[in-house]
Amino acid sequence: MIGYTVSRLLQAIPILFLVSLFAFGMIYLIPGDAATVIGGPEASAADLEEIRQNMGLNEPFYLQITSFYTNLFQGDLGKSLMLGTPVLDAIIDRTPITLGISIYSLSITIIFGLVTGIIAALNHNKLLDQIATLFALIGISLPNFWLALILIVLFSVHLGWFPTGGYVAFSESPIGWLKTTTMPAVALALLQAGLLTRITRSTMLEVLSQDYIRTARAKGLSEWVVVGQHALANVMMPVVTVLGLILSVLLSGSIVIEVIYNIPGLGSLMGNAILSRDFPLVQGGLISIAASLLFLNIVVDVLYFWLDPRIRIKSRD
Amino acid sequence: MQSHIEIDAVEDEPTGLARFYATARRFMRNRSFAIGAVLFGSVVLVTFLGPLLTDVSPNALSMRNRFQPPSFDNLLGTDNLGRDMFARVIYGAQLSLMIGTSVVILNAIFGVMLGALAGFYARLDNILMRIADALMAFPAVLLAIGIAAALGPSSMTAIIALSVVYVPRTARVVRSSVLVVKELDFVMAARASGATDFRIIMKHVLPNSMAPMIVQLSFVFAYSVLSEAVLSFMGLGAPPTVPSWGILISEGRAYMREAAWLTVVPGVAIAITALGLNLLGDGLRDVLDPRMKVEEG
Amino acid sequence: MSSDTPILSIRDLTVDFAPKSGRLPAVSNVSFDVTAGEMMCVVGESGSGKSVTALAIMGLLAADTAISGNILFEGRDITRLSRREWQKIRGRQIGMIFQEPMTSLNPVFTIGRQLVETIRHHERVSVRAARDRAVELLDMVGIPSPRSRLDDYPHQMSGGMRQRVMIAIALICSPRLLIADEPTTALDVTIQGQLLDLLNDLRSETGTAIMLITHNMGVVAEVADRVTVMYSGCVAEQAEVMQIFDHPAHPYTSGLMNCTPKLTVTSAQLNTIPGSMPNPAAAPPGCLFAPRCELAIDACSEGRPAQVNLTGNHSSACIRAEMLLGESAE
Amino acid sequence: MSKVLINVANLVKHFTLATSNPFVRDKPVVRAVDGVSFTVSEGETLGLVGESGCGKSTVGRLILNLLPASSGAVEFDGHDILSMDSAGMRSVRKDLQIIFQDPHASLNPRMTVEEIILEPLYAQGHKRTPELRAYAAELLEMVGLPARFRNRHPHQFSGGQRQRIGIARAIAPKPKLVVCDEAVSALDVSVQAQVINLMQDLKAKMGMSYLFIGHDLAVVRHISDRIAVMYLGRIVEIARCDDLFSRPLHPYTQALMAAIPVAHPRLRHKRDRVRGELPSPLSPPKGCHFHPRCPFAQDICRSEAPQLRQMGDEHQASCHFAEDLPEKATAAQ
Repeated sequence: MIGYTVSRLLQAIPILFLVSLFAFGMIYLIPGDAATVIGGPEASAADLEEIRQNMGLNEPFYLQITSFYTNLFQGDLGKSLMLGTPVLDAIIDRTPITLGISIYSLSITIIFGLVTGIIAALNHNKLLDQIATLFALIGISLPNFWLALILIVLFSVHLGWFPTGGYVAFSESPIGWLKTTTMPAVALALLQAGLLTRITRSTMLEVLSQDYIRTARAKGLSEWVVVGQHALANVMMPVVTVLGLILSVLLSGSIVIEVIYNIPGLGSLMGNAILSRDFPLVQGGLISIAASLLFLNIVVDVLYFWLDPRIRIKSRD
Repeated sequence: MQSHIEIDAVEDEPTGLARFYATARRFMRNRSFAIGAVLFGSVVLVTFLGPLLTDVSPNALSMRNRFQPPSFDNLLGTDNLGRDMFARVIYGAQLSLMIGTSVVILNAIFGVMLGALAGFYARLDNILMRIADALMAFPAVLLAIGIAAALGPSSMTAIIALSVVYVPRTARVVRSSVLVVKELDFVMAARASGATDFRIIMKHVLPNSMAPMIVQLSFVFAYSVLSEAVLSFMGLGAPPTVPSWGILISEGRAYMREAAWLTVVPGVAIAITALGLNLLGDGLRDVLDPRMKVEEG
Repeated sequence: MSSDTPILSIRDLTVDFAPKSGRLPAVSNVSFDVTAGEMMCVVGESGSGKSVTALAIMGLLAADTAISGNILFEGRDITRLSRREWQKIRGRQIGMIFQEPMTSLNPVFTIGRQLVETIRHHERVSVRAARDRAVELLDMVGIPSPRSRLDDYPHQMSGGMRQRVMIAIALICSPRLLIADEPTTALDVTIQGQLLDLLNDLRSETGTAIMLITHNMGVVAEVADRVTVMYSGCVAEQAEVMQIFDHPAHPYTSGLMNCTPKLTVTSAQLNTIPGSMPNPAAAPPGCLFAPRCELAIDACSEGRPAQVNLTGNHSSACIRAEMLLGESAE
Repeated sequence: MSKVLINVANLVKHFTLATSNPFVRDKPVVRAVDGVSFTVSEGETLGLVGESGCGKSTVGRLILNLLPASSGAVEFDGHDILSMDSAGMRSVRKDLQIIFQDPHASLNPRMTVEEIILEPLYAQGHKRTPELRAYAAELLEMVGLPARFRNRHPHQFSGGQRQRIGIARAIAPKPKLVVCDEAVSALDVSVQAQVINLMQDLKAKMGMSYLFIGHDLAVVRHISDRIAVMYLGRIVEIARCDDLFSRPLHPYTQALMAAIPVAHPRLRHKRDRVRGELPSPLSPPKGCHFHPRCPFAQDICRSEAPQLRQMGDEHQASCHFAEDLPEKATAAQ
């Protein structure tokens, strides 16, 4: 178990290196003079020079990359051009907000996705299955930023149930938090719930066709035990492994959703950084988000390793 | 002495046109595929026949006709500058389909090449898959937005950004199916006969690894349409002069109270296109390879 | 040992997965009995309908399968039972073991849990008592140091051991009937022999009747009391085992016996049955075996032959059965 | 005696298992093939029999150089196969062919029957000519399939028919040795007999040698001239067919024979079955691999691995007590 965890962590090192290299290389994608693009059309020659100084663009390439990695190892992701504060501080500042909404959204996803997926599989090819399948399909086909706008029109403009945007911290007012986060969480959950429903359904169908399910029925066990214990235990494992994917999709969505709902989280921070060409912030954000996702994936894999006796016990022998 | 020939007749295989019809019937018998084909087919049809149906230019201003709700003259109403939404949505469709098709073609070329190499040569596998892992460690839209921001807004940018995002995913799908196929006995038989690696990959491995890739490509098409909308909504895709679907939604956003159709119509267009492609993908998966697992992401 | 009252009688069982397609049903008009305490072997090649028949008895076929005919278990027609009542018979009065020992046990539960849950489902006992009983059962089926194996997962055991566990599970309620669907096919020969011995011993100890499904005439010769030969979803021939081997009354039965290589006979050529099982989509009109039969006459392709009672318990679905019997008697 | 076609000497294949733990130095090693030696002469059929996991299929792959051997030598028709460069190996491959067990996985579903059959020739650099196509038709007729089937795809055929196609592919380059890896095991008995007969006919016509790998002793006996019995990566006994059956000199061979079901219910008898199961190839027993299951095992069997010893004309066995075994076996009954 410890050996497995360590080996997974070791495997992550080259990936992390490549991740940071890609983030570093992003600046070199900029066609022409990077400083002009970053500074924008109104920037004066002095402004541009300052940007170049700040980002070390005047240095030779090898110095740029060494100082990038030296700083990275010291936990220094540079200074944000737009905020003027260290990138890491800005990220740490905004993370709890996004984390809260993500957990909210993830709960909706898991409850909805698992239940619909299982119901669909148990009613294979019947009406309920078709309805669930259709909902899942719509979920993965609707643009979520559009849904976010429609939700605002319906529930804020017409019904007035929720504010059109903004954010109230949970510590200030739990009700206010719920009011400001419910629509974003639902808009975010739609896509993942669609994904999870589809994955759960196909996994359940696969499991239900296995020999050991037939054995469980032949033993005379009730259908409830057969499905609720024998099948579910086997369904949960592959479903756990897609959690990493779902989190990644969730963070993808949070950029545009947080911008639309005007929520000061990590997503809108990244969105605004990109729009204002704040490259140190973009680089830092990309690296820290990718690193946390990698880490979460390792946690999920270790969890899977621990859950599945077929893997766990083989490695002990 | 000659051993007995098995008596029962082998089914006759149709040839030429009859074979095409038989295959088409087999595909259309799958409900997902049929509905998906009809949905996506109508989007394509309207996109290319639409300009013949309406002589209105998507950028023709008409300040007297601002915010007209859908009517016989303006099938989908007009926007804040009196431009005809029907014409604008159709031109947006052309852009979406062009970008989607380009991304799919790039995925088909590079995804297959890299996936086949990684799957077939264990030595390359490690390097190629670590690179893919690193690219896939970024959330898809975040990476696309980041690349688009660096390259500057244009349709080409969207194509490149989305290809960088989805090629590693396609390569993974191809790789895993190559890994399975290359262990099958007929590949072993070809090796035992002295076939070169190139011949084995081209004649034996790739033709039998295509099914999951075709399915994957239809999903990539759907994701591209959706992600391109996000890019242009954020102002990172096509320039604002081009009526892309994402830009239409972003423009309509300001008038959601008075003229909801400006936001609803392009959103529905995106949803129908993506739904059609997703259904097509589901159908293809069932018809081409019923044993295949759901591959999302 | 065996009395003559049948505990299971199947009458005109027809199982059709696609009733409207015009394809041959998976099982058509199958009738046979299993009497208490006997070892009844159902033998046939793949596609003969033998496993489908077994699943029909257990009520384990998909809900939308068209089943007609009667399955009488101890005089009660179980096809008429509700889902719940059928569940009470499964596991309690009829046990079943399957061909694939590697996939028939739930991979994420321990052996102990899979035994204990079944024991506690059928009897109201404490977990402790159930575990003791599980140890007893594992011991009975010949698993060494059974108590320490309770906490093992299936993948830690060999195929033969898992099949023993399957037998232990099937025996929990001392069922009146045990259906064993190709229990040794996936196993090596030395293990196959051990398991056949085990099944035979258990039968004489507990008096459980066994319906053993196999494709191997050798297994039939080893253990059967009575034999039902199936071909293409129909019963070709039924008789006592000696009768089948000495006086087969269906050309398929004799063909099946002749084409197995034997250790005692070495000849240059093996006897064969030409051709292969009919395609269910294009079944011949008369006897389904006629196209492969060297003895076929014109009459064979005019309508499906009915079962003909020959001597005693011997019946055959061949219109030339009497002639065949006459020949072998000479 | 005819010329030796292939000489396998002390062939070894160890698989190192991957572990998830990076700190484990000694990764578990499976000794799949552990010092196997045999010869096959021209026109001869050698049966290789054993239970699952004994390494018999690995031996087949090794002598075709489809898997790299860990050590040992394979001399085929004057070539040292294991040390050949890839160009040299390619030219040898036309003389070495293989027939697989699974008729569904062994034919490329995207190719027509003709393409499948001629693939070994195309792989050798032949071009598609009318003569070659006529040859494909001839091959189909030889394996008992009408030539008009040549443009069909594998999925249109039954398992037995597919196996015939696989055989046609194997004999297309007129090989000198064909490895038959459980070639009839997946077939129903009635079809199995047809295919066995076909393989014997073809051998009589074309004069090649077979290495017939199987687990059914009766089938292997029917087709083979000599039989080698494998247990846990080693050959325990090798002899001419009749000799092996009339005078088995290894307790494992005896156990295998005792396990074969009787041919007639009248021959039923209570017998001593071999105890226990195949040990894990990860940790094979010390000494003689068979000692934990052997009824005659002594101390020496637990400590010292017996070597294959010459026990008579073309009869070798690796048992410390091979000389006394026939008496012991009769005494035990």
